[in-house]
Amino acid sequence: MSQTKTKIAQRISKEINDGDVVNLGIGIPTIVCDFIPSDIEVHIHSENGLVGLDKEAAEGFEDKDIINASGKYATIKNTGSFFDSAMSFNIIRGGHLDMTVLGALQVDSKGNIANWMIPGKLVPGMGGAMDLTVGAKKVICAITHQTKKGTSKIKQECNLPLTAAGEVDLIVSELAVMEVSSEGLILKEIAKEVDVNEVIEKTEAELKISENLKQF
Amino acid sequence: MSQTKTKIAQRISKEINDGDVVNLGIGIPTIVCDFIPSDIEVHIHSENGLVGLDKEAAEGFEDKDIINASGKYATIKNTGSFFDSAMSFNIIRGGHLDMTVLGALQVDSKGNIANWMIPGKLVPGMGGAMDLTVGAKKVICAITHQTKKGTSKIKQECNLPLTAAGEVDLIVSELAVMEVSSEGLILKEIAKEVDVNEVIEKTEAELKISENLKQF
Amino acid sequence: MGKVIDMQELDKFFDDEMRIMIGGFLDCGTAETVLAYVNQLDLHSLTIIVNDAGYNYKSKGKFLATADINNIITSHIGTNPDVGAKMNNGEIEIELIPQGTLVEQIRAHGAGLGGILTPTGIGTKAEEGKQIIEVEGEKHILATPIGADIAIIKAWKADKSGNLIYRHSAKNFNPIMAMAADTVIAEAENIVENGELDNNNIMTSNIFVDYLVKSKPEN
Amino acid sequence: MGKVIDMQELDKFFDDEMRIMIGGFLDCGTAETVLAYVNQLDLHSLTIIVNDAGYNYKSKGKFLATADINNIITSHIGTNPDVGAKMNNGEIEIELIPQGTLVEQIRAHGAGLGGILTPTGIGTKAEEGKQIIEVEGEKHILATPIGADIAIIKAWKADKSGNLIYRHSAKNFNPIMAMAADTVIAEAENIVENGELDNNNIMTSNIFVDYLVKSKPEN
Repeated sequence: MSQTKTKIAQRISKEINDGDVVNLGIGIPTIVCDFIPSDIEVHIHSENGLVGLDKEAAEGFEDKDIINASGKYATIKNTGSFFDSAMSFNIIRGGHLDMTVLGALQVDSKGNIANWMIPGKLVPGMGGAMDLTVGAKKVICAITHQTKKGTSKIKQECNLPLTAAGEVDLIVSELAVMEVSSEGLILKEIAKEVDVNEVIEKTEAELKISENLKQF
Repeated sequence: MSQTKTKIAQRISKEINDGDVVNLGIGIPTIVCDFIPSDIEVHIHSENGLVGLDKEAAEGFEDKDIINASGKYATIKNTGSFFDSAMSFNIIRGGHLDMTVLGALQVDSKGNIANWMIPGKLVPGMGGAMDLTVGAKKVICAITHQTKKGTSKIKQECNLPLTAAGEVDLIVSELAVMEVSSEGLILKEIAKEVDVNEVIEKTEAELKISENLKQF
Repeated sequence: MGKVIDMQELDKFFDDEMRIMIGGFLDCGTAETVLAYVNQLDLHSLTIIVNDAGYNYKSKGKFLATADINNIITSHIGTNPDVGAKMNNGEIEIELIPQGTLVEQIRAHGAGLGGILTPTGIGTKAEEGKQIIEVEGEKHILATPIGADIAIIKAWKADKSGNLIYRHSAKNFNPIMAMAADTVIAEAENIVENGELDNNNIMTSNIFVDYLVKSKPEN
Repeated sequence: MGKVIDMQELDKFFDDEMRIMIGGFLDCGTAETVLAYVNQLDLHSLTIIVNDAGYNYKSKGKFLATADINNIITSHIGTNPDVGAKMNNGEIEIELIPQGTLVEQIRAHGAGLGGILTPTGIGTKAEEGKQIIEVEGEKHILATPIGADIAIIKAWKADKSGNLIYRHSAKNFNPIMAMAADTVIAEAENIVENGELDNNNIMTSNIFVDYLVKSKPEN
């Protein structure tokens, strides 16, 4: 696992509070799990129909009827439970999730997020992502700061089709933690490895620097 | 039990086919059950959340968690099942009931039915009756032909607040079986005890006499 | 803090003018122990959401007949003459809703829907004051969400984490109301250790349930 | 006639141009035995309603990749490159719907609702061509019912009368689709005698299920 991804996941794990009900998307969000402190109890929701998701199943212990939303064999805590997809999305859309963490192709200064299609190129579909972003109380976007070609994924305005408009609350990359406010993005924290100017340079969106800027 | 009610219930029981899913309302409809031939299998649905309703519970064998929609302790067949009220009304409204049998204060030539309030006098509420009349494939109104004061309950047009507009398919009283058609009520059967003129006289609604009039 | 609490701790969750949902169909699946306790708190101007008004002499019906209630949103009050009398003398305002619509409105709140379209009630008083929307030439009533400050529900078995299993026809409105209130108080006949319920049969997840109270045994 | 049938009897229920719903989330809770059989019937111009397109090399994904299909109504096809390719070359038309909306549309059909209002998708492509309805100042998409001619669902246990119990995360779309098709074919891993299921745990009532087929044991 790359250090970049680990850094993002680790920082996001600090947003989780005892008792929270959390949905973790595919990719970086999945590994957030690994950094949740053992002294707090978190209910992991998986949109395919369970809450109380535990680790992936060990080899030889796979149960064909227990998978996570990525299709991997999983396990469930002894206080977990299963339900149909209607109930699963009632939980999501009904505001019963304290937090969802999603990856994205782009995210922007207005809290818009794009993660489900690149016109003419890639159309996987939105799956549960549109419901998750609209429904969860807090939406965190886990994202590498730039594309492999060095383009900022933190846009002033997304140009890919949106997953949701204005729903993202917090953006965490390997370089920065940015809060979405009515006045645009507020740079709250920067990675120890970089300085503010480097972050500003690598970010397409305008950043307001928090008076209380921290490192992570 | 009065002979009048028995006669109505007995006649209605002949409308039920093998395999039907049926909801029986309070009053006369409840006793329809007693006349279903033992060689056909009928699934009785009760809107409080079960299907496969069987007889009332024998004294000493009441289970506080098994009631019918009238609140009486009931029993369930070994192929019956229980569900919440949302599912119960999905069954009703979703067209999964072959038939519902309801009592009424009035029913009319257009298939309108009124059974949930008398303004200024009695306002019990509609309970599940509006869903049942709209949702069931076939709606049978079980009704004594006249009020105790001798007024016809089979109206040209209901003057009490409706439970549903144009949903009744068949009206069965102790005197007559009437089908609701686009041209009004068709008198299909008359009770052995009466002649056609008496039925016409006691019915406010206009009746078209079936060419194939039968007795019951 | 655990979810299993003593009855006396309930006081702090309740206040005047609250909207309270009560599960049950007639007396089946109603949290009688909690309701009896709540009824002796000095609460005023409540709004109650409940399938039916029950019987005036016991359980939820007694609560509805005796508590200080401004509004009841329900599908049926015919079994409770005291509530009927209070409606007639203007003491309680009753909003009657078809049962299938009522349960969907409660579900819609819990499910984050803006409402549902139902054909039930078209051409009747139930459509009065409602927005009518046509879908494929058929008229429907737009029924909007109904939520509450508190839901008082009844389960058969609970584990200490708040997972619930209901029994037989005592399910009724309980699993739906469990999704639709800010605070959900579940009364359970049995409260077992975590892990003792078969998690394939849990009907309400612990994430919905805030507090658990044990039913007093029936006398 | 009993509901338990042999695979060969399935032929007569299927026809060209049918709308078919398939339960399951990826491969979990999918009626693999029935699908493999249906895939070798000579069916044309199907419309499929399914949560996702699965994997092209097995189970429902193989069916979607190889059967003669005109339309797929689904929330996600990213796991099935063959379906993606058929979409790109115009062979299959894909209608993408947010998963929570899709399941509610299927439920709405089964529940006799004219539709539901959801905030999901507002401000995105998902709202294109949809009726937008405001409720209390908030925009919602009107999502209308989706039904089918046949639903192919998967259960863990069935009794001969057609009552179903699903297992763990294999529930997903199955209990919802069971309400929403004219003919419901359930594949079950175990088919037991009537009375052998605990009727408190039945998730789909026998009144919804038309035919039962036993799963072939996994190789």
